[in-house]
Amino acid sequence: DKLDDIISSGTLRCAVVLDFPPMGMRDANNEPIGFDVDYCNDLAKALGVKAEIVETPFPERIPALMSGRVDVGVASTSDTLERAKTVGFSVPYFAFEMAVTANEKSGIKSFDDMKGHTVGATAGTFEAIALEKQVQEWGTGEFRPYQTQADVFLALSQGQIDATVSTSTVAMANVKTGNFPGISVVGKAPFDTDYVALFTNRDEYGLINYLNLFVNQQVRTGRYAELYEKWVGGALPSLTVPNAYR
Amino acid sequence: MIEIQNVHKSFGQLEVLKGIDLTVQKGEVVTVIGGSGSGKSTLLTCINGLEPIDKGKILVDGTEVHAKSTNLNKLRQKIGIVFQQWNAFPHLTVLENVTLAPRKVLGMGKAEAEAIAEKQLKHVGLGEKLSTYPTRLSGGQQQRMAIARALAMSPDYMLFDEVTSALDPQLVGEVLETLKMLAEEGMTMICVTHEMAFARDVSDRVAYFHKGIMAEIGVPDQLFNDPQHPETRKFLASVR
Amino acid sequence: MIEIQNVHKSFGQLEVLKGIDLTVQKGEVVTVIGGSGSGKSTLLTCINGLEPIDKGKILVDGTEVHAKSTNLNKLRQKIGIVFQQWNAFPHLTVLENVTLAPRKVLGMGKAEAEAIAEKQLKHVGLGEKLSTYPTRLSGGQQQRMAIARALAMSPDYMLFDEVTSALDPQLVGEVLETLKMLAEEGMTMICVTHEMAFARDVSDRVAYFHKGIMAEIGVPDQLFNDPQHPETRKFLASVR
Amino acid sequence: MFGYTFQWNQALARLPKMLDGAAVTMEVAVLSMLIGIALAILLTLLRLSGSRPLKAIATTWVEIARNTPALFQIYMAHFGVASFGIHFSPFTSLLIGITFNNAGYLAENFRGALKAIPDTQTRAGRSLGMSQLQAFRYIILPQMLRIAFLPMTNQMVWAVLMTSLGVTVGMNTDLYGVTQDLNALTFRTFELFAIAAVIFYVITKIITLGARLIASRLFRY
Amino acid sequence: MFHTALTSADLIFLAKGAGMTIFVTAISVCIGTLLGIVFGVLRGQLGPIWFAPVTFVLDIFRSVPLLIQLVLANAFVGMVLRLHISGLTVACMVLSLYTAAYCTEIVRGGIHAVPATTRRAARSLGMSWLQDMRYIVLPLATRIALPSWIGLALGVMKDSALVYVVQVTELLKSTQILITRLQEPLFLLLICGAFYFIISFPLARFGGYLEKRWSND
Ligand SMILES: Nc1ncnc2c1ncn2[C@@H]1O[C@H](COP(=O)(O)OP(=O)(O)OP(=O)(O)O)[C@@H](O)[C@H]1O
Ligand SMILES: Nc1ncnc2c1ncn2[C@@H]1O[C@H](COP(=O)(O)OP(=O)(O)OP(=O)(O)O)[C@@H](O)[C@H]1O
Ligand SMILES: [Mg+2]
Ligand SMILES: [Mg+2]
Repeated sequence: DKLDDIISSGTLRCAVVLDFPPMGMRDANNEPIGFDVDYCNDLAKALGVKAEIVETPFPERIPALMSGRVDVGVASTSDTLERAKTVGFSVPYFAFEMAVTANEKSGIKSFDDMKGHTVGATAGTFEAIALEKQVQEWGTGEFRPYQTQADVFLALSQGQIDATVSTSTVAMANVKTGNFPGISVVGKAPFDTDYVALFTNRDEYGLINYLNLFVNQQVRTGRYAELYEKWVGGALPSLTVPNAYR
Repeated sequence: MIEIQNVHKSFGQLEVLKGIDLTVQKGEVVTVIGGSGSGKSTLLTCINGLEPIDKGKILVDGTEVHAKSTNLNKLRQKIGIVFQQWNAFPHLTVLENVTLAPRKVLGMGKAEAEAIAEKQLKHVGLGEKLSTYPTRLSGGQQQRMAIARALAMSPDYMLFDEVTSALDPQLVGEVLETLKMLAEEGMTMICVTHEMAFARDVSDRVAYFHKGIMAEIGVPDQLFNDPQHPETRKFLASVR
Repeated sequence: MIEIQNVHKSFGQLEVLKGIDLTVQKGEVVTVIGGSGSGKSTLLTCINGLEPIDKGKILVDGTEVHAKSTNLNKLRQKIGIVFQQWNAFPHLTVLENVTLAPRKVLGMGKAEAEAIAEKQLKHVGLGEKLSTYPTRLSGGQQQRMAIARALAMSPDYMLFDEVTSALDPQLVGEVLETLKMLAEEGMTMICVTHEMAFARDVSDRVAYFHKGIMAEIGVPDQLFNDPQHPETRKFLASVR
Repeated sequence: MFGYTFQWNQALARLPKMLDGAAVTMEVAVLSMLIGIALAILLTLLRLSGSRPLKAIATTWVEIARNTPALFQIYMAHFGVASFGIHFSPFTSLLIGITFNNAGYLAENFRGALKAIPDTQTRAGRSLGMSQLQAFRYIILPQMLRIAFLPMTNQMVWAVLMTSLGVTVGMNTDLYGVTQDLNALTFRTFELFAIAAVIFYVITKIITLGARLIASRLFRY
Repeated sequence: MFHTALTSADLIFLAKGAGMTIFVTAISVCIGTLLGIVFGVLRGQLGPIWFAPVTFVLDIFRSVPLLIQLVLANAFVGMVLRLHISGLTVACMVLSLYTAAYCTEIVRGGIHAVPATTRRAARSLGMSWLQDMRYIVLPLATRIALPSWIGLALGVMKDSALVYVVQVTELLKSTQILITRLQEPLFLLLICGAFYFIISFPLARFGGYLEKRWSND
C-alpha cells in the first residue's frame, strides 16, 4: 500500500500551502518554512525518509493529492464532511481560531461591523465558505474570493477590500511582518473552531492509521507545543473536542 | 466661372504643372488632351482642392480654392468630379451610393435624397439598378453611377478624368453618350479624355497639355485641323 | 514507344476521354490539336500517370503506366513534361531548379548535376541566368527553363502541353524555336499546341481531338490540306 | 480502468448556478468587445493622425496589449493600478483588462484592413464634399469592419475565454469563478470543470455560427 | 528611482521563473508544431471529411479556456487515470496540444497556398510524394506560414502564464510569490511585464517584417 510505497521510495511528498504564514511561507532565499513545513519534516523523519515540499495553492490541494503528485497533505485543511467524501482525514493536528483583520480606514471594529462592507478571503478555504454565507445572510456588502492568502492581504492593504476573516495565526503573522501598513486584527469571528487535519487518499487505511498515531505522538512528546511556540506563540489550542471522541 | 492663374505644382522633385492659365466660362465645355504624365489629372485634383498647389491661384466663382479661409467641403459641393478608376462605394447599394453625400453633407432627408438620386440614376440609364450592389455592375454602369452620384449634389461644375479609359471598348459608348447629354443640357465641364472624336464633337474648346504646360488651346476645328504647336501635331498624328 | 490503347477517363459525371488509341514510335513527333476541353491536357497527364484512368491501358516502353506494380516515380524519369502554366520553383535559382530532380531523384552528385544543368540551360539559351531567381525571368524564359529542367533528367520522351499559350506574342517564338531544335535532335515528343504553323512544320503526324475522341490523325500535309473529318475541317477553318 | 467514481449528479445539480455564471461571462465578453471596438477605432484614428505623441500613445497601447499576457494585464488592472489608490471591483478590473487587450489586437487588425481599402475611396468621398471624418465614418469604416469581421469574431471568442482569468482578481460570479467556488465546496473537480468546458464550447460555437449569420445578413455585397 | 527590498537572490528567483516560462514554451511549441505539421499534412491527404474527428478535437482546444484545459487535464490524468505525472509534464502536454490545434490551421493554410501546378511539376520530374513535400512544399509553405507561426509561438509564451494552476512556478507565479513577501506589487509587476515584452516585441516585429518581405515577391 501507500505506506510501503513511501518507505520504499525514500521520499515523502507533502502538499503545503506556502502563502499561509506562519503555517507555510518562504524565507529571504525563497525557501519554504513554517509550521506545516516542520510538521512534514517530522513526519518524514518518523518514516525514515526524505521530505519533499510541494507547493499547492488552496484550491489545488485535493487535486494535487488525487493526481498522485503528493502523498500526504500537510496543508491546514479543514476536515469537512463534504471533503471527506473525496479524501481521508487524520485526527486534527492543529486548530484555528478565526480572526477579523480590517483596514484601519474602514472603521471596522468587530465582526458585525463588516456588514455592508466589501470583504474577502482565500478562495476554497473554510473561512471563505463561511464568510460568503454570512455576507449572503446579511444581504448587503460584497464578498470577494482571491486565489491566494497573499492576494487577500494585498487587496486589504490597498483598500480594495475593507476586512477579511482568516485564521488568527495568519492574521497575526501578516500584521506582524509590517509589510501591510494600515491593517490590524480587530477581533474574533464567531465561526466554529477550524480543526485541520492531515489528509491522504480515502482508501489508504494503513497510512491514515499511521498519521493518526503520528499526530498523537507529536502532542505526547511535546513537539506540537514546541512547534507552536516557535511559529505562533501563546496559549496552545486544544486538539480535542469536548464531549466527543474525535 | 473657373479661373486658373499661373498654377505650379510639384511632387517632390518632379514639377508636374509648370504655370497653367485657363478660364472656363459658365456653360462652357473644355476638353483636355495630352500624353500620359502631362499633368492633366493633377490639374483636376487641384481645381477641387484635393491637392495643394505651390504657386498661382485657382478661383471658382471668385472663391480662391487654396486660401486658408476657404471651406473646401462646401466648395466641393459645387464641383462634381468623376475619376478614371471606378470609385463606387462597394458596401452601399447603387441608390445608397448616390444618396449618401446629399444626406450626410447637405443634410437632406431620406425621401428627398432618394427622389433626387432616382431622378439622376434614371437620367444616366440606371433606373433599374437602384438596389443592386456596385460589384454586380459593369464598368460602364459603375462610371455612370459615379456620374449620377456627382450630379446628385447639384454641382455647378463637373470634372471628368478619362472616365472611359479603364472600360472595355464596347462600354465606352454608353458613358460618352451620358457626357454628351450633360454637355447639351448646358453643364459647365472640364473633360480629360483620349477620345478624340468625342472631344471634337462636344467641346467648346480643346486644350493640349504637354509636360506640364498647356501648349495650345483652341476651338476643336482649329486645334484638330490646323494645330499650331509642333507637339500638338505630333500627338494628334500618334493617336490617329 | 508509347502505346495508348482504348483509354477512357472521366471526372465525376464528365467523360473527358472516350476511348483513345495512339502509338508513338521512338523518334516520332506527334502534335495534338483540338478545341478547348477536348481532353488534350488530360491525355498527357494520364501518360505520365499523374491522373488515373478508368479503362484501357497506356504502355511506355512496354511498362503499363497504371499497373499497381509500376514504380511511377521511376517511370516519370523517362517522360519529361512541360505545362502551359509556368511551374518554376520560386524559392530556387534557375540552376537549382534544374539540378534539384537529378540530385534528389537520380542521386547525382552536385558537380555532375550542375554540369548537366548548365549544358541544358545553355541549350535553351539561358546560360547567363544560372543564379537568377525565376520571378526575375520573363514568361518565355521560365518556359525554356522548365524545358531544360525536364531535359536534365535525360528523358526518352517529352510531352508539351500548350507551352506557349500563356505567353505574350513576342515571347512565343523563342520557345517554339527550342521545341523545333529538340525535334531536330530526334527527341520523341507529343506536343499539344494551338500553333498551326509550328504543328505543320515540326510534326511527323498531327492528331485532331474532338470532345474526348481522336477524330483524325495523319501526316501534316494530309491533315491540314485535306482533312477527312467534318469537325477537323470546321476547326481548321476557325483557326485560320 | 478508472480509479475514480464519477458523480455527475452532484455536479449537474449545480448547472443552474453555472449557467448564471455563463451569463456574467457573456456580459463581460460582450461589453469588452463593444468598448474594445470603439477604442480600437479610436486607436486606429490616432495612429493615422499626424500628431506624434498621439501616435506614440496608440502604438504603445497596441504593443503592450499584444506583447504581454492577458493574465498580466488583468492582474495589473486590479493590483497594479491600486498602487496609485485607484480601486476597481473584480468585475471592472476584468472588464478593463480584457477591453485593453481587445482594443490592442483589434486596432492591429483594423490597420491591416485599412491597407486593403484603396485611398481612391477617401478621395471619392472628399470630392463629394465630405469632411475627413465623414469620409472615414461613412465610407472607410464600414468597409474596414467588413474586412476585419473574421478577426473580430475570433477576438470575441478569445474575450469569452479570457473571462476565466477573472478569478485572479477575486471574480466569483463568472462561469469559471462559479465553477471554482463549487469545486471548493464539493471537490468534484473533474465533473464540474468538464461541464464548464462544455458550456464554454457551446458559447464559442454559438458565437462563430452567429457571426456567420450576421455576416451573411450584413455584408450582401 | 525605486526604493526596493529586492535582493539579488530574488532576481535569480525571478530569472528561474523566466527560465521555466521559456522552457515550457519551447517544449510545447516544438511538440505542438510537430503535431501541427503532422495533422496539417494528414488533413491535406485525407480531406476535410475523413479528418473531421481530429478537426473536432482540435477545435475543442481552441474553444475552451486554457485554464480549464489545464485543470481538467490535471484532474483527469491524476484523479481518473491515476498516473503519477508531474505538473510540468501535464502543462507541456496541454500546451502542446493547444499549440497543435492552432498550428494545424497554419500548416494547412501554408500547404494550401502552394499552387497545385507547382506540385504537379515536381511529381512529373519523378519526385516521390515525400520529396515533393520536402523540397517544394516545405520551403514554399514555410514562407507563407512562418509569420503566423511566430505569432503563435509568442501567443503560447504569453498563455504559459496560466500553467501556475498545475504547480509550475513560471515567471508570473514567481512574481506573485515575491509580491507576497516584498509587497511591492507595481514594481514587481512592471519587471515581469517588461520581461514578456522584451522577448515578445522584437520577435513580433520580425514576424511582421518577414510577412511584408515575402508577400512582395
Ligand atoms: N501623388 C503623387 N505623388 C507623386 N507623383 C505623382 C502623384 N500623382 C501624380 N504624380 C506624377 O505626376 C505626373 C503627372 O501625373 P498625372 O496623373 O497628372 O498625369 P496625366 O496627364 O493624368 O497622365 P495619364 O494620361 O497617364 O493619366 C506623373 O509623372 C505622375 O507620376
Ligand atoms: N481535375 C479535374 N477535375 C474535373 N474536371 C476536369 C479536371 N481537369 C480537367 N477537367 C475537365 O475535363 C475536360 C477536358 O479538360 P482538358 O484540360 O483535358 O482539355 P484541353 O483539351 O486540354 O483544353 P484546353 O485547350 O482548354 O487546355 C474539361 O471540360 C475540363 O473542365
Ligand atoms: Mg490621369
Ligand atoms: Mg489543356
